[in-house]
Amino acid sequence: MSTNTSLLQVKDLVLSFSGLHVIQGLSFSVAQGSIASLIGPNGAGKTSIFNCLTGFYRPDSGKIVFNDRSIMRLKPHRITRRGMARTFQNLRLFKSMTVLENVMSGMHCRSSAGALSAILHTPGQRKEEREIREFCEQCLEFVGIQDKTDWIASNLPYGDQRRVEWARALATKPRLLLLDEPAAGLNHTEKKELIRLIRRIRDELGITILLIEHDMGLVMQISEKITVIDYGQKIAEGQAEDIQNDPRVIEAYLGREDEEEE
Amino acid sequence: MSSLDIFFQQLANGLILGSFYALVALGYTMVYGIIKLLNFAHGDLYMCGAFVGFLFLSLVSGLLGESWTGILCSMVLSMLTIGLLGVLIQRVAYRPMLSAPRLSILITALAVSMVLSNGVMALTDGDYEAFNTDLGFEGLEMGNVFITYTQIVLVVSAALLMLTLFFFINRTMYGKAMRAIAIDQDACRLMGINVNRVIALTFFIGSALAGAAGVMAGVYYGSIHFFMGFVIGLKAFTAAVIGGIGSIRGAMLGGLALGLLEAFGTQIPFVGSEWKDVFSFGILILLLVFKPTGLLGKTEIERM
Amino acid sequence: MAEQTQSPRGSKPIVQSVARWLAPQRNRIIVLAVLAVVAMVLPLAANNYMLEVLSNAWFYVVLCLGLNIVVGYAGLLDLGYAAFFAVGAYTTGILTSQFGVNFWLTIPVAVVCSMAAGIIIGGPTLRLRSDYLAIVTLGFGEIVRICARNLEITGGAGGLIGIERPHLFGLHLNQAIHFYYVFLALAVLACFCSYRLQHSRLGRAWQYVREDEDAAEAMGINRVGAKLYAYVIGAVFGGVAGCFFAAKMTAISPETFMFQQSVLILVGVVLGGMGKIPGVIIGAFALVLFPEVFREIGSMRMLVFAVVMLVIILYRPEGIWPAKRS
Amino acid sequence: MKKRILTAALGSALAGLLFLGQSAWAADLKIGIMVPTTGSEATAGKDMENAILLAVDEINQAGGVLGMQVTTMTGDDACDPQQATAAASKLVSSDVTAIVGGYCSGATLPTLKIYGDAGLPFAIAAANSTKLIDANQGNAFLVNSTGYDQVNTAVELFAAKGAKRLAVIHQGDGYSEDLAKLTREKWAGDGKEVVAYEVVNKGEQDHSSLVTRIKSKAPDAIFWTAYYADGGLVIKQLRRSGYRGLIAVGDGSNSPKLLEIGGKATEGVYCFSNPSVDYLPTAKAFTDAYKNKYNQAPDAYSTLAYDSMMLMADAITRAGSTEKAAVIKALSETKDFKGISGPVSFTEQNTLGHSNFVVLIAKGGKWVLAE
Repeated sequence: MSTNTSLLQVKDLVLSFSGLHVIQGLSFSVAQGSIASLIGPNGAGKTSIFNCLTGFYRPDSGKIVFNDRSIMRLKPHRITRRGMARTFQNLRLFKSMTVLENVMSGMHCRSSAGALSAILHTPGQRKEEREIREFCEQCLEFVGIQDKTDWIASNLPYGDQRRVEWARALATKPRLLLLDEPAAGLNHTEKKELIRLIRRIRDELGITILLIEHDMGLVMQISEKITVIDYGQKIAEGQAEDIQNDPRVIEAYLGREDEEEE
Repeated sequence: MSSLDIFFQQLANGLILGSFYALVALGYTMVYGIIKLLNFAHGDLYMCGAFVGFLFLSLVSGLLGESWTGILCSMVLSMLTIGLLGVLIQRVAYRPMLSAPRLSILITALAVSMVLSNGVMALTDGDYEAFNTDLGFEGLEMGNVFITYTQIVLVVSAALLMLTLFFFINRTMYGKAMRAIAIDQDACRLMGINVNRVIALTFFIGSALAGAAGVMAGVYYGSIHFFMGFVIGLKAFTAAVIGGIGSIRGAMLGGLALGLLEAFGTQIPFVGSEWKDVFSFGILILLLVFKPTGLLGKTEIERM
Repeated sequence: MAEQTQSPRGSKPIVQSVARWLAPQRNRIIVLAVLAVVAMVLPLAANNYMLEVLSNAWFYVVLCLGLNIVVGYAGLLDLGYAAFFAVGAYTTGILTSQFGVNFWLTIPVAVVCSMAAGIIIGGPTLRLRSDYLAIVTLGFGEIVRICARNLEITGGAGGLIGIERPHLFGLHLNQAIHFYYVFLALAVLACFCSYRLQHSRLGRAWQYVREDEDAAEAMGINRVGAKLYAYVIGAVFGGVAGCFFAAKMTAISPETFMFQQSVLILVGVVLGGMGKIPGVIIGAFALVLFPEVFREIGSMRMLVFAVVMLVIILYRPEGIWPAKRS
Repeated sequence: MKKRILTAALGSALAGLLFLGQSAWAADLKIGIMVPTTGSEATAGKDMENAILLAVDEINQAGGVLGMQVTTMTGDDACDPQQATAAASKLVSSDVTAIVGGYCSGATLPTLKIYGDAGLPFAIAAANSTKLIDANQGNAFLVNSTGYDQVNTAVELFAAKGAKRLAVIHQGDGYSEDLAKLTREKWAGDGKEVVAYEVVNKGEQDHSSLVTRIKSKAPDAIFWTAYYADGGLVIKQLRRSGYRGLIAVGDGSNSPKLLEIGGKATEGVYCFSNPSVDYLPTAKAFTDAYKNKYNQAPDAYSTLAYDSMMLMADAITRAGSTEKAAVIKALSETKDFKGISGPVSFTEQNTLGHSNFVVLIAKGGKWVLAE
């Protein structure tokens, strides 16, 4: 597979809420098989971009092309079916369900059994259930929590809950995985594991990755391309070292980040 | 009657009916605005208001007579009682459920409604009570259009109540607190607003208005029974949605709009009165499907 | 429901211990077998009154299980469920009494009609938020009832009379005991279907949507589609129950399908415990037996019933039947 | 242990049901009373029950029927079809000899099948929808005149008062719709015009827009075929709007409550009524006995309920046995049985042989016989 063709292209994206422009003519692309990052100060509109990409917000204008087809104005579940999966900034697990059941939600769009076959337990339905279960167990094994399949999700420690979210996203068999601040709330060792996991997802499963992250170290370490946005506009784009040295980024982004930390 | 006469008579009918709807709709909209609860029991508070007013009127009628003085006095007492009943319901049934899922609190409201209507049914043996007053049928006659003084007084008092509420919401600290809580409860708590007290006050005002409407209905129509809150509760909710639920002005506007719609709806040729309710429910459903924010409501953006 | 089910307050020790004892599969099968035998032989010892009451209870089990799919599984508050029940009852009533169609042939027609009703009602409205949905379903329920009352074909306000009672393998079903077994069989079928659905891909989808609509949507689940599916299946349960209701009563009128009927069915679902089959069965039985047993207290009984319901919701929001834990 | 609790619970529930169902005494004659004692029509139902129990007292004091003392058992139909079938099955399984009662036509209708299958003689005291005639299996007898008779009486009155344009309003339930439909057919059949045919929703209070609509059609007479509670409101609003023509109400509105709710507006309103205590010279003794026993005045359907019970006792005596078929035969052979509401004979359809309707008028807050 070639790494030069882009899997996702965003062109002139505009989003506004009752007159307030959140995204103003943003364009960027993500190459097939790459690990890309979106960064920017708080309130720059990063999560809004994710919500536009995954269909939760309806952009005013612009173009979003995924896998050579427009996904503008598609419903979120259709976009997932096309092969784009996401995780949430603040975990959105199905809290009272088991870990396995949580992950099985991802397989929903890759299976098809209906009411009648469920009631009759047709052979096809039983085979499908078995496949769902097996694939989900593989996903859990991949993220490393195969020993907790029967836990209730809300009883897991935070780090494990994150893993469940990843496994759940992987279970949708995506081509592009959007990670919304995957390192938030993780400690140093967990972050290291996260980096390894992200690389494995790309290398072993061939899934392209786009992430939003605050942890600069992590972003610089794994991203092959970084897009910097502020006030809903792109202010810089390139590889880690280019970004680090870009005066506009330092001014608009790092400066303010320091202020915040005081 | 000429068709112009019919038009004006139906206009008057619609405005009178609409002011009842508006009064009850205000309670729905205030409660919904502040805690996002669809208070199914609101129509029953209206019903309780009518019964309490009936009780007070028969108590004070010896002293004050069954005319306007007596009615006004019993209406004030009924508003107080129903207001307190509303606060009690909020305290006992809704406050513990505020953090529970939407579905549970809706069902709680439904249960409260059942308790109220069945309670009154048990007390009254399910009977209709005649709410008799000394008010006559005298009124203004303009050609074929006829409006009684009672009707005029009722519409004016409804308007006064609504105006008072409007100033209260817009000009006082409590009113500001109410609007603030509707936007962000946690922030208000952090700002030192006694959220529970403001919510209780909202329930008090909303319920008192329903109580007032109940007494007015009793006086005007002359008969009360335990089931009278159901239909009006439903209609008032429709009115609140038409106006945009959560909006005070919307509830007033929606109430009048629904009253007029129903009045003129009866005149639609070839469609008998038996389809009247299909007509108003149809409007409600179409509105919810195509413009859930109503006439004056604001679009909410859900944060992910 | 998650926060609620964890709370121990108000849970009676006896219920808990029964539930704990029921946890192993073996014990559950024993109880099921005992209950099945009791349900089967009960009519032999019962008089007509008891049979009437018990078949009514099984009938409400079917209705409550149907509504449970909508409310309990998919988490949608439906206040107009009687509409589907009405669609089934009127389909059978009209076809048998006015066109002389065989009762058994009316069932598939009723299924199609109630599915259509489910799609018509659910299609445009299921995108709405839960509290709006409650009102819209209420409105639709009333519209269906008013149509039944106004139309010529439904017999107007007087309703339909002279609905034929069906034959089954040459046996004319016209005794109370026959209908006891008919409704028992329907209830068992409803339990079976509910169980299978709950533990299927579809059942999980409903649960995802109920717990977190946005996350479910992000996982590729068509939120509106899943809800519509629940709505339509719930409608079919109600429709089929309606067919047999019409056959048993032989006369139906719009008064049976008032808002209060919808509320009653909902109360059964909530009382026993939304989403839990044994809970819903207990709820339906409580619904029917409570007023019969407390007939003596007259007009107070609905009040007592309402208060009990309120107390249960406040102190035991998960219903009489305890939630599963792990 | 747990299992014992479970079985104990099941057992006691069963025992409770059995206990409720069975309470038969031997050597007595047991009559089932089916009336609504709860629900919206409970007042009328209790009044009927009182009248029947009064009749039973008198029968027992006079030595009973065929030497047996009469006992009763009441089934509450709550004016609801579903509850009515349960109540009817309860009565059937309690081995009653006959059934007396029936107030709401809608609730009585499905019970005809149950009593019919059991072959029980059934004297329907008040319910009188024409649908009951079609559903009757031959065992039920309508002691009250049916809708057909009432329509004839009504149409005669309207014609006598010179009305040409009639408006009919009902309430969307089986009974009042039936009456309204029959009136419309009859009136139109006589070549006159029905200018408005409307429905009022039960429980709604504001009918002003409907009133305006009706008034704009300029009817000479308005016929309200439904019940008193909403009837009072409709009449009040009609008069308030300035309508001055004739208003008449059906027997469902025959209650002092209508006058109370409608107040002054009801003055001069006509009402078609089954013969009730106040207008029956023969009922003096009954009224006194009723007042004496219950400390309240008897209501509209008490005499019919009383007559039905007396008729049933008479039929059993004439049959000379409690055998159901014999009692049914004796009932059908009833010839001018002297009830306090008038003589009772039955047609081939088991309906009352002649119309028993009287015309009342509201005067000074009271119903009195009209000329």
